[in-house]
Amino acid sequence: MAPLVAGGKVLVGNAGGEFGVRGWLAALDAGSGRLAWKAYNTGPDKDVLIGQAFRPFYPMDRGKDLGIHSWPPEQWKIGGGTVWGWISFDPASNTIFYGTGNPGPWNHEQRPGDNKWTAGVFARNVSTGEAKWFYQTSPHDLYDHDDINEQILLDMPVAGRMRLVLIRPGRNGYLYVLDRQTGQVLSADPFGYINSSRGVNLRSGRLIPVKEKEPQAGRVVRNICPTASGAKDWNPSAFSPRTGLIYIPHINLCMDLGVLEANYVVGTPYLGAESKVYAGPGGYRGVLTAWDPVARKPAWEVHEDLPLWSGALATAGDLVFYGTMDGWFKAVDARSGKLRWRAKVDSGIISQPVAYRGADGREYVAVISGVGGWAGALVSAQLDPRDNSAALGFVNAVRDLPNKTKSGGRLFVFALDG
Amino acid sequence: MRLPKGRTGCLSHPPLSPPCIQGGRLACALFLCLGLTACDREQRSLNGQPKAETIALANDPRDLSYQENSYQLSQGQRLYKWMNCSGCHANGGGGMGPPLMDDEWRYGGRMEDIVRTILHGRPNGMPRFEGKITEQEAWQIASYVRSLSAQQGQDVLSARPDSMSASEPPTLAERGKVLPENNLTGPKDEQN
Amino acid sequence: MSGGDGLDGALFNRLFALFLIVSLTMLALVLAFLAAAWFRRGGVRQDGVADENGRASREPLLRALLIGWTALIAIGLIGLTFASFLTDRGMADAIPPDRRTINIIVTAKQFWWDVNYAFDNEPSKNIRTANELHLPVGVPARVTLKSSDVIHSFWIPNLAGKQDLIPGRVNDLVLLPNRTGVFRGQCAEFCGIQHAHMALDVTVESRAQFANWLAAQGKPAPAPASPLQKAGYLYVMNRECSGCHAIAGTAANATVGPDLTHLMSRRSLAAGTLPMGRAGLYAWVADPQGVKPGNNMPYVGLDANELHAVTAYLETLK
Amino acid sequence: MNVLSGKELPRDGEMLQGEALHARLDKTWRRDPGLWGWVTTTDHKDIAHRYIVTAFTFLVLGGLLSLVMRLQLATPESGLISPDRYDQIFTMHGTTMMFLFAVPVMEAMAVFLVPLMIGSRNIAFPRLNAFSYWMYLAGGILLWVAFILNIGPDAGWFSYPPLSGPQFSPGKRIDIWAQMVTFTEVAALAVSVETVATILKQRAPGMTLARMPLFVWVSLVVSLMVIFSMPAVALASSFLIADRLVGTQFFNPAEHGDALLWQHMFWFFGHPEVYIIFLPGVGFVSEITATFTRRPVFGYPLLVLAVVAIGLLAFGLWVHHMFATGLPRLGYAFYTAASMAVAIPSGIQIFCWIATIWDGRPRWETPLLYVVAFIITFVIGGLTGVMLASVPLDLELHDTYFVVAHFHYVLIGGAVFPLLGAITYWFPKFTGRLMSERLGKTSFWFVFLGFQLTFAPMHWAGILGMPRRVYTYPTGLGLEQVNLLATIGAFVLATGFALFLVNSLMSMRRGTVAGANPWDASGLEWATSSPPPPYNFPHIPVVSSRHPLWDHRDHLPVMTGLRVDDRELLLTTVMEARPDLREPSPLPSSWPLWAAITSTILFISSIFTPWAVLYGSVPVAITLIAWFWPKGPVTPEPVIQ
Repeated sequence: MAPLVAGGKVLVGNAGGEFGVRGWLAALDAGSGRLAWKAYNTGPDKDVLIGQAFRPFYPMDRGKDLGIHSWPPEQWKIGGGTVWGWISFDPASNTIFYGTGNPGPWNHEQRPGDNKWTAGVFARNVSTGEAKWFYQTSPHDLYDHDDINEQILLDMPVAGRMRLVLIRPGRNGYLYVLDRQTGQVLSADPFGYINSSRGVNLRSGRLIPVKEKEPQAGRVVRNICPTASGAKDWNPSAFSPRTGLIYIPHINLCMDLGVLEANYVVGTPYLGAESKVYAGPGGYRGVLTAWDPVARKPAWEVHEDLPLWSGALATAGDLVFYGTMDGWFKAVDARSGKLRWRAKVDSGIISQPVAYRGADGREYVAVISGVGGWAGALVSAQLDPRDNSAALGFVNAVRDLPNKTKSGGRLFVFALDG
Repeated sequence: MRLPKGRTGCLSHPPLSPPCIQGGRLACALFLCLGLTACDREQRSLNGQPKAETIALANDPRDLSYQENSYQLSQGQRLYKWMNCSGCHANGGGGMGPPLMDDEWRYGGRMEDIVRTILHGRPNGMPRFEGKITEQEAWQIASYVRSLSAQQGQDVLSARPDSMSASEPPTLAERGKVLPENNLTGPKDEQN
Repeated sequence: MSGGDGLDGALFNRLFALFLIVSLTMLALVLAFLAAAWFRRGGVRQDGVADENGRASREPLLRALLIGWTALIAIGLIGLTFASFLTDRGMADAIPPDRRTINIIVTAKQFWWDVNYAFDNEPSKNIRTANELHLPVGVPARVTLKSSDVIHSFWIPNLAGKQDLIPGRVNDLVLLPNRTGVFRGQCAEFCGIQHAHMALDVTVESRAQFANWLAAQGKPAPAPASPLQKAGYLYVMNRECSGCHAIAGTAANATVGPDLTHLMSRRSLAAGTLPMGRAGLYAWVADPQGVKPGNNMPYVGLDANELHAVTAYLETLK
Repeated sequence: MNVLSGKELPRDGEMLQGEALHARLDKTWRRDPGLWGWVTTTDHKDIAHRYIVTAFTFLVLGGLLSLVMRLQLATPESGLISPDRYDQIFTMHGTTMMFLFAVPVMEAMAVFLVPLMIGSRNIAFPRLNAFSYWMYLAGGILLWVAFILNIGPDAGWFSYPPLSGPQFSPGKRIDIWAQMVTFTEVAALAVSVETVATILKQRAPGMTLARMPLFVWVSLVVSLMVIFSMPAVALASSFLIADRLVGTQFFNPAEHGDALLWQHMFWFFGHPEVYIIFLPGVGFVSEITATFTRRPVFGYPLLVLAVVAIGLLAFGLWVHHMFATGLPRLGYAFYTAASMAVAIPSGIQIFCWIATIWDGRPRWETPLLYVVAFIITFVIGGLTGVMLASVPLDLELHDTYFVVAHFHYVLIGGAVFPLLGAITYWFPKFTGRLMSERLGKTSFWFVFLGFQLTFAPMHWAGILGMPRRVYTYPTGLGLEQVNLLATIGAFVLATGFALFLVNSLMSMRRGTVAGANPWDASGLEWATSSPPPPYNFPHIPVVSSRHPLWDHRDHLPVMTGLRVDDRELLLTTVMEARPDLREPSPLPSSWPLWAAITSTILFISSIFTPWAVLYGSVPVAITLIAWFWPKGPVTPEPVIQ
């Protein structure tokens, strides 16, 4: 993850949720580099920095040492809950918000319980690290739904009242609107196709799972949507205050998932799952959704053939920039979604575009090309598509990728008025 | 009819096939056709006491007793999952680690090379398994790894494991041999 | 003699006795008739010629007898079918669904039993052990049966009938022991080369003893004390052992092999192959393939010092 | 109707009688001389002989395996044989006994006896008959060579996946087993089709269905059972081999295959299989009892009904092999009832035989002793079978030595004892000589007592908790004595079998020469010389009752008019057996052998590559085309009276 500097602290977390690690977020003093605090995401309350100030909204998150009691013995020590995504800082309340990764191993049968504090979002005092609230989007996560996605801090009307909210399009396919002061879920609406859960119970805060889609050892469960990569992975959305829309680059994929016993050996993957990923209903694999958070529905959608794995960028010129895995860098109209401009770059784009005014006073948009990561490993690491479980099954979803792009790694800078 | 070539038949490899000598020499001679495909390929030596090394340049004598042996291969198949090889290499297609079913071997594709890779690890993520698994297990896994690219005879391979179906059955795969059978030159280390 | 120490066992014994009595009666009738036929001298031929003693055929008598015999068999079978059906119902209904039970998940593997005591509301109290069951007397235990490789069959002759553990399926079985004691369970479906050595030790004890056992099993393993134990600990942690076994309280957390946390509290080693004790430990750790050929614990090739150290450490896992 | 030249063709009857007829028929029907003739023969008796000899060879081999197992189990924790080898041995024992001995030997007896009993000159489809033997032989050799090479199958004769699947049974062991099943299936289906056709169409004039000997009835029912049950296992073994070779997912639960599918398919065959083995015993016992009590079997119609009832019920109770698999409990009750219902027809049969003895004038010679041994043993086995049909009892006793005892009581008691009696009884018909009665009785007592000593203690071992298919058992569970007893018994039993074999070998050379009808029996097979000539009967007999030889002691009526210069059979109508057509019977041919060789190549190479099915079918097709190539006018002709 990229470190975030906030409130005089440099915040860094760890990754490796597939290796049986124990997730944490640490704050280093920006001046001295000394460790200010370190909050684990599993284990006893004192490790998680849960104290008197901790006021979770839902009863399921209240209790002593839930980071131990919601796990089988010893499992919390290797239970994941890493922090490798985005941290948001609210200077007004001196609070940071971040999501925690999936519990490990993927085979959920090996970790009965809610597996606190994984797959949820923490609000912490940035100075002390003390937890303020926590909300778990996927208690006892079944599908590797890390909850590390970005959070968008907005002040917006909800049911007629202005609320300070935190919006996050989650891995599990719901666009959560949380009260960022309390952690209450104000709404949770699906922004992609979901069949593994039936919604979120706003009273208990719990996800309502679909029993038939629950993985079980020794039998592959077919057609689970969204996939392990989520309805949307880490690639961040953009918000335009001009249109009031959130532009969510996400994916439309489903998977077959089989779990098997994971064996913990230090330094090796701790997974216990095999999957095959394929396009969801409609056959397209990527979507750019413009979401109207007030109306709680999409304003428009653009379908992309390949999974959409780049971040989105909204500009004051009412354009939304994003890149595709076959190497198109596109700009669409922020209000209608109509394609305004596109350029082909040498490789697929899975990075986040940025816009800036250069030293020469001109405006530029820059993006790095080069497929890779989970989605593009088939090309970048030359995986073998004859194995449809390669790259945790993702290779199966993008078999055509080698025909459409090649590996790369260049920075492209476009001048806006050039 | 496509019977595999009898590379390691009963008669050609007496040191590895005691039951053939003791019980079935006559039968071996009579039923050569069947015999060629059998015997040490199905020998189930359960105890992993190391066999003595021979001259340095020759192939390791353990080569054939592990790689052309269906029992050792199947144990390797089990260990491949147990020791989490599949976490990075999937069922041969790769993921966090490189694919194993293709014809590219960064550190050599002979049994000895693979065993060395497993036991000593390689840069960029391949952990060192020496001391984590026994040498016998490393050979078994290496045998399975070679089977992912259908390097052994079809009568040694098994079509699929009892898990999610991920790739074409190796018994049906027609793949080129990665290395000649009797490669007496040194390992092709650091080729890539 | 099997049966009798659990609810199912007791019902089994009653039913078996009934079947035995009916069967022996039928057998006695057949033998009596056969003896009568052996010693009777002659009848007739179909052509109606009387035998030398002038006796005529008794065809009508035989017909009447046959009708009686058939009726007797039919009645007997109907009775036995009903008795069997009622017993089966009795076994199924013996435990009311709302009664509190102990939940145990047994996963069969080649060639041992992975036993998990599951507390759904508090997973942190779960207990993992291997090749042994402890049951409180008089409390129903709901056993969930799974297999992670081939088909096995769960059978504790003294307590209940069998139930197969089939990959891809989940079976269950309720045990209701009504007498304390030490029993032996055994895999009853051929599961491969070491099917013979796949036993399960069952201890039925008082509730207090059971509670003590549970509490003891929930504790992590003690730290090694003596230098030899420490050396063994280091070997176990850093070498082959930790790739397959788990010991609570240490970094070893693997699931391929049995959990070793309270190894020494068990009655036997290697699924009933060796009695628990120093001699067994030495034999097993030194050469598992010699003791139980074909099982999945590899021959590691420990040298004498390593063997002493590892065994010394394992002996602390009480 | 007149054929060909219009010249009168040579026929039996008025034109030819006595020695001249014999000579002419012999010339027509005799097989070619020498090895070539032996290989190409289509005489049902020749083929039945080699079938029986081969099956008994497998019996001896399987029996030796059981002795090895008993030696290993004689003491606890014995290290005599390794577990790997033991698994192969018990698998081989079960497979050999079920697939290579019991079913083939019963079929062989039918192949020999049925044409003689119904008064026909040959079996229907005699070349198919020759083919079936070669297939059977190839399957048996495949299995045993594999075993000798230490690649014998090791997953039990039931081969449950996933244990027998590609992951847990590496190598070719199980493929060899599965292909052996295919071989024996082909052989058994071929014989069954022949038997059904022979029985329905070739009965002597006047032999209505109601006058058929009981053994013929049994053969008819058994053949139909084979036709309906064996495809299930052939399909199952093909699924298994496809799973193992080409990666299909029939039995892979992870990919929504089902391990239990195999069990359903296997036992849908496997349970009828037990009756396929046992019912011929019913036939033997009925024939022997009638002959040795000199009284027709009491309750003939009931016995026929009982056989048919068992044949039907056999298909409705396979699930009692699967009570422990966790199927819905209510369904179990049905299978319990169905399994128990089998006891009713069996009980009626037992009664009828004892009644026959009681009401007849028994001669206590060896065959009848085997009948008594059969009754005692089979009743015990049947009663333990009733116990096993009960779900609660089965759940306790299933897969223990109690079951081992049970099915050996049923199979050895119900099928092998009658078979030994039948061999003794029909030995003169096979060889022309009688077996030694003294040696016969000695071997009988060894067999009978040895059997009880071997298998009675196993009931107890099972109740004590000894599971099946274990290569050893621990000390201190009270299993030592019962196992030792069983081992001793096994050797006594083996001695009995050895004496029986010695007796048959010696009697073949030096036994008393038997006439056509040494026992004063009633069936048509005794109406011709011992051993019968290649054409079986000089004239086709005409039947007017169930006991032709007792009714027409001196002069059996015959019908004439069959050609003597060509192999010709008389076809009669299905129900009433009225003469219908004259059908040519095929000449000797080597093509069945070639077809068997090409099929063997196909089957064995398809263990290694699925392409063999494609390429291998070409030579098979060539040999079959050659076999079936039309050779002139062969249409059946109406009977000329």
